[in-house]
Amino acid sequence: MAHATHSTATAISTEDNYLNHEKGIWSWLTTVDHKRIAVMYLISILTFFLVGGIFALLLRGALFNSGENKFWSYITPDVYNQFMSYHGIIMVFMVIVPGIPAVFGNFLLPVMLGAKDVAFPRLNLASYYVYLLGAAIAGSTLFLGKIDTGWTFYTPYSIKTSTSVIMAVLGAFTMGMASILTGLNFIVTTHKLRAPGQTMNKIPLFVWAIYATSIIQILATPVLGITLMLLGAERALGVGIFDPNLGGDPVLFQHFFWFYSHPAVYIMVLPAMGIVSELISTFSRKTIFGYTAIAYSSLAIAAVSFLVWGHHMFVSGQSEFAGILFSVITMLVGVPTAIKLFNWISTMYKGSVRLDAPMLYAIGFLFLFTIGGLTGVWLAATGMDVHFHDTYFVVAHFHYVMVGGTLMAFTGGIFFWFPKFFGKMTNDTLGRISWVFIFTGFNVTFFPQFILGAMGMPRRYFEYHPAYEPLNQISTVGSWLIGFGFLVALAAIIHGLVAGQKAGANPWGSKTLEWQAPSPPPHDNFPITPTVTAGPYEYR
Amino acid sequence: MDLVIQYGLYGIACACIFVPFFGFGLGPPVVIGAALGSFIGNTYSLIAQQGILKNFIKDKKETGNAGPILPLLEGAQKAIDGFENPGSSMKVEAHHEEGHNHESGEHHIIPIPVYVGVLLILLLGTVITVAVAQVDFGAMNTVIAMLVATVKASFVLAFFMHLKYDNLMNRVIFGSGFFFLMLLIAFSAADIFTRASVIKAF
Amino acid sequence: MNTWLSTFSANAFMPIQGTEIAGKVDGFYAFLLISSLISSIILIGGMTAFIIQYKRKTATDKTAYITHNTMAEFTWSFIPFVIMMVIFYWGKVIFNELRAMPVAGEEIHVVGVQWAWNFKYKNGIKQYTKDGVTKENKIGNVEKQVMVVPHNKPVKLVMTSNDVIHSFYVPGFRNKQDVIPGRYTAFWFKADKLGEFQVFCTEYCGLQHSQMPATIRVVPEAEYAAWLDSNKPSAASNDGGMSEAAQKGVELYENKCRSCHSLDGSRVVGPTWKGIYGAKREFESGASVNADDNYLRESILNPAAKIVKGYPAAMPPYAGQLSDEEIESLIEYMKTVK
Amino acid sequence: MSTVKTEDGHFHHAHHFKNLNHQYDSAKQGVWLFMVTEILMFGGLFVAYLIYKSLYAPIFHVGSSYLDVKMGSINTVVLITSSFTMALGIYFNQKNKPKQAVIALVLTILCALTFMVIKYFEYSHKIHLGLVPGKYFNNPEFQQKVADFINAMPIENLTPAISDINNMKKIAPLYFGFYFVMTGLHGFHVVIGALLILWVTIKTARGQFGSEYYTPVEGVGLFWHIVDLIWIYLFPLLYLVG
Repeated sequence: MAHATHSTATAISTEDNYLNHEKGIWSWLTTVDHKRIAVMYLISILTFFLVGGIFALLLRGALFNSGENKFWSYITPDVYNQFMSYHGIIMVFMVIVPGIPAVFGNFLLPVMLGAKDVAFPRLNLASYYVYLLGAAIAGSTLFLGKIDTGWTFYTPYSIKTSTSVIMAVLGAFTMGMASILTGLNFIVTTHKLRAPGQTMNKIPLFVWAIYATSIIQILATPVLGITLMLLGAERALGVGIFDPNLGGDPVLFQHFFWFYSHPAVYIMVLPAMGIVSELISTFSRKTIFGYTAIAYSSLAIAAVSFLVWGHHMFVSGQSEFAGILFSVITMLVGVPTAIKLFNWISTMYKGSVRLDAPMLYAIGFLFLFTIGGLTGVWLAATGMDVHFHDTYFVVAHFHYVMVGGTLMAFTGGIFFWFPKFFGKMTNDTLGRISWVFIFTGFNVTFFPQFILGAMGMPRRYFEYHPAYEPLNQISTVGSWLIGFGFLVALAAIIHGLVAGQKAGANPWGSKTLEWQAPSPPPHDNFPITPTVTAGPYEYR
Repeated sequence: MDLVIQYGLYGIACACIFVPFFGFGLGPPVVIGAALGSFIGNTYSLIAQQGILKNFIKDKKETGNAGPILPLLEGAQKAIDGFENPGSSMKVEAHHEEGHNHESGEHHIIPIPVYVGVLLILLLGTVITVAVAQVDFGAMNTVIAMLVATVKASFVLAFFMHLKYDNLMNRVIFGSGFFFLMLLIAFSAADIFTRASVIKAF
Repeated sequence: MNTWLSTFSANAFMPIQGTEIAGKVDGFYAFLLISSLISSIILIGGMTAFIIQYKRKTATDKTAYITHNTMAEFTWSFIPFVIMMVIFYWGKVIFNELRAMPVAGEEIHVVGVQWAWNFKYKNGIKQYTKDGVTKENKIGNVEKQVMVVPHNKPVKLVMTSNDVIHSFYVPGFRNKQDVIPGRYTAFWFKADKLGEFQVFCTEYCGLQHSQMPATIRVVPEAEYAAWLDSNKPSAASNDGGMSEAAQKGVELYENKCRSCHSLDGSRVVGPTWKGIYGAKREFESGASVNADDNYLRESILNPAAKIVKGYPAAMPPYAGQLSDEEIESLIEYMKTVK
Repeated sequence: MSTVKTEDGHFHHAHHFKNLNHQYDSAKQGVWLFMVTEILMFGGLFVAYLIYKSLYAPIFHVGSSYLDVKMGSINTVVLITSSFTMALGIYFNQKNKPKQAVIALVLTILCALTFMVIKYFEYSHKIHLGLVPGKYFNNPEFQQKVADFINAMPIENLTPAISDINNMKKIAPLYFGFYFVMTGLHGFHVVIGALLILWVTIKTARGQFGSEYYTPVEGVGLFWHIVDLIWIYLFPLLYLVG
């Protein structure tokens, strides 16, 4: 037992836990307990995910055929453009960016560090409400004026369109604020609140991933803030910084935007990598291979991610020199990513692998992320990207990384930590069924899109050339499979909540600190502050 | 190692402030220059503050293996000592060792006269800025104005914001802000000022 | 149906190669495809093998305690690094070729508007879309805007946009370049296959982004010269007794208005201009007015003030974008559209 | 920061910290992290400003001559003084002298108000002249001055971007776009800062701080100095460098 000093924790009765520590809805809404805030985030994010997912299904439905007779006649070009924008905005700003840090980071970071709470508990609650406020402001455009710019808000279209861009960017700005506050909180928590004996090279890899993510959130999000603020000012006053009519440069907007939004890609995927590190080690019951390499590659990815944003702009009218510069630096990101992949796979070597539902999701992550990552290298090569840029190839690539990466890990994380969250087990069979549908459906949906992209089908198209029709139909059918898969996953969660078996403190036999606390943890996480004497993955 | 980070950050912050004003055409050489400068600064700091040179000389003397360059090295060490020791008020960097003691100790309280002195320097800086702006130095106007502003800013940071007496982490955090700002400006400029001009034939 | 989509070249799923560079891109594509296949076989295959071989057998399986292996880690970071540098360099070489503008050759000007491509030749030929893109008039059966270019001769396009960012994409040439308002960007190709090549807009530009049809028709050089000659606009052709102001209005209409307002009475996005001047306008609010100078001016500057019944409030306000003189000339032109 | 003063005059730290010092260090690190985001947010504006200034120098040259250096200088002095009094506010809290601390903090707020009043006069003057961002800009004289300035430039100094005089006249309002956005965002921070100082002043007056615990004063102080720091750069960039 690595953490012998606090094995007493499990012996203590689990009667008093964070769920029943205080009663009533008001005690939830005003709680400063990081675990309750995490649960509130979980509920909000799953709700937004459902909404964003419905938009996705409608989009795929509309793309079922290319002719006049749309699958669903309600969707006209303007409605399609709005749905496309909402799908992007909801999924990016409301689901994937906050997703893993706000839910699992909030719940697990202090527990993994042996702390009683995050460094600034009230700020934590405030950031939740700021996030909800931002979501409400952005969501209000659904009823007032709509939005049809896509999630990228490219000028000058976003200056000219008659939809309510100001409200949408205000919402995104506010959610960015919440993201900054969360990141700030996590950095200070990691620096200052580690348990005695827990040095930086004894923290779990999930904490490393969240830490790297938080650094990106702090450094990148303010630039998004000023960019969106300037866009709002542009529409309200015509300041002219991004408006070519008034002397501005729309390509500068793209620079500013991607200075945030490229690192944001790593805000989305780094925490997922953290989850996968935990899952693979636990379910192979083996020490993680290359702890230091994985930890530092997270930091390396975070640092390099700030230098590569121009690869979104190879054909945007930026100079040839800048394009080549960004291309070569982008290649460097591939190295730490490759290190991580190889290390995870080596962790399974001579292990004892068990394919429970969470592990299946981790395997799914590895499979899909490998494809997503490799096609990323294609897109980073300038000569190839000129052909693929803004085609369905790009759509397929980032869905492989975002959905196949982040959402796979997110769902796997839910199944993995569900016993810790709620003290009950989910039904493993339901979990595996959901994985089969999500994994198969995902490949059926997005693999054809690689081919569509190679054939030259541009993205954000409402109507397309009839030659693209067969593959689009396969893709749409796949989206139904994914939708069904997520419904099954939801059923598994609800079933677990209502009728799940009671879980012990450590049902998976994992070694990290959070499993030494009772399930669900009491209000203060640990009855006695633990002292850490060994690394987080000591499977001997 | 702390020193390296420390001086590196200072070098980077300087580069970030100066690059735009020396003109973007000069950008790459200035960036390289700043990198070199900070490298030299690092090396110097290592030699000066960790006594590498001192130890080296001592070592050589002890083994009696003194080559012909020894007097030269000793001269250099003397020069360094001479530069390091006088209590120059500008040497914000020289005090970082103190920062570590603060994690658990008492908070440093800066006496009022220091604050008054800083206030006077800042006011003087403002007068200089305005006065200099009345004279036309051409392109140097911007450089001078930013130089003065940077000096003023570092006084605010060092004394009003207590960064001089703060721990290393907070300094790294603040420096990283400037560093990433420099990345934004450098790479945006790398695009905007290298674009090929498209000329219409008719 | 064009041949460019239905025939696939040797490389899986890439459109037919219309230029020499397209062949090079496809060679690069093949390399990427094969190297990625090998990488995924190593990664995914290794993973699958480990899952099967090291399946958990008992609840108390002992596992090996391996923390790291510096040599292995160096290997799998250095080899990918080398491969990626090769990929970078190969991509850079092709990119430089795609962007190296020819010195001699034809020059054609391209103007992107919402939602059409306009082409202009040196001798004055203007290839503007005949009608706005209507619902019946879409990709597949539309009479597309055609850019006629010579075979085996470099063609340079100087491109700009009148409103928002568009992107000029020719899959057959494997080339793409954004078209930016207030700035010129360039694009070049040397078509070595005769036939028609599809042009797409790939930068999201609003309502009818997917319906900016255009075709590049590659013809033998002699035929091209003949085409240039026969289509050369005569000096008197666009004059038709119009006042100077109205002629200016034509130019503005072509660039700013045509995509939404037809001249022949057909419905596009906004109301037609046929016989608009003096006609009775009915509004969503129930009011109505005869279209006079003041009404037309207001509708250009602030379209949301009065929305014609049955039409969407889709027009952007042009206040601050058109000078008084330009508005005058547009109204002058409207008077002539009968 | 859920620190409370108990009846015996001592402060209790929040339950998840080891001691007050631990809490102080953590809080301060949090504030510094937030300062980084402030720097980067304003930094975005500075980057845009510098890029356009180097592209369209004449507009910025003529534009800065329209600003009142006297008012700008007074505002600089006012802000620097306020930074000084803010530092004193922290000092007196460290020394357990709440009365003097309150005086210093109130002086800081007064400086902030003075700053905003002067800003108000500057703004109303500009708005009166029609020197406002693009959409509402209405001052042909300014545009003409830009054109005259370019005409007077030696030919070898002209770049393609600025030699198109009509275009330069059209985009001349850009300067005032920058002026209003940069000073507006800064002014917004001054207002927020003043409110925060008011908050710590009230807490100081109620005796809730002392040498053991004054973290909020320190944090607000850091914020206020950042506001000052940004103005130290804004002032020469907008008013003096043309």
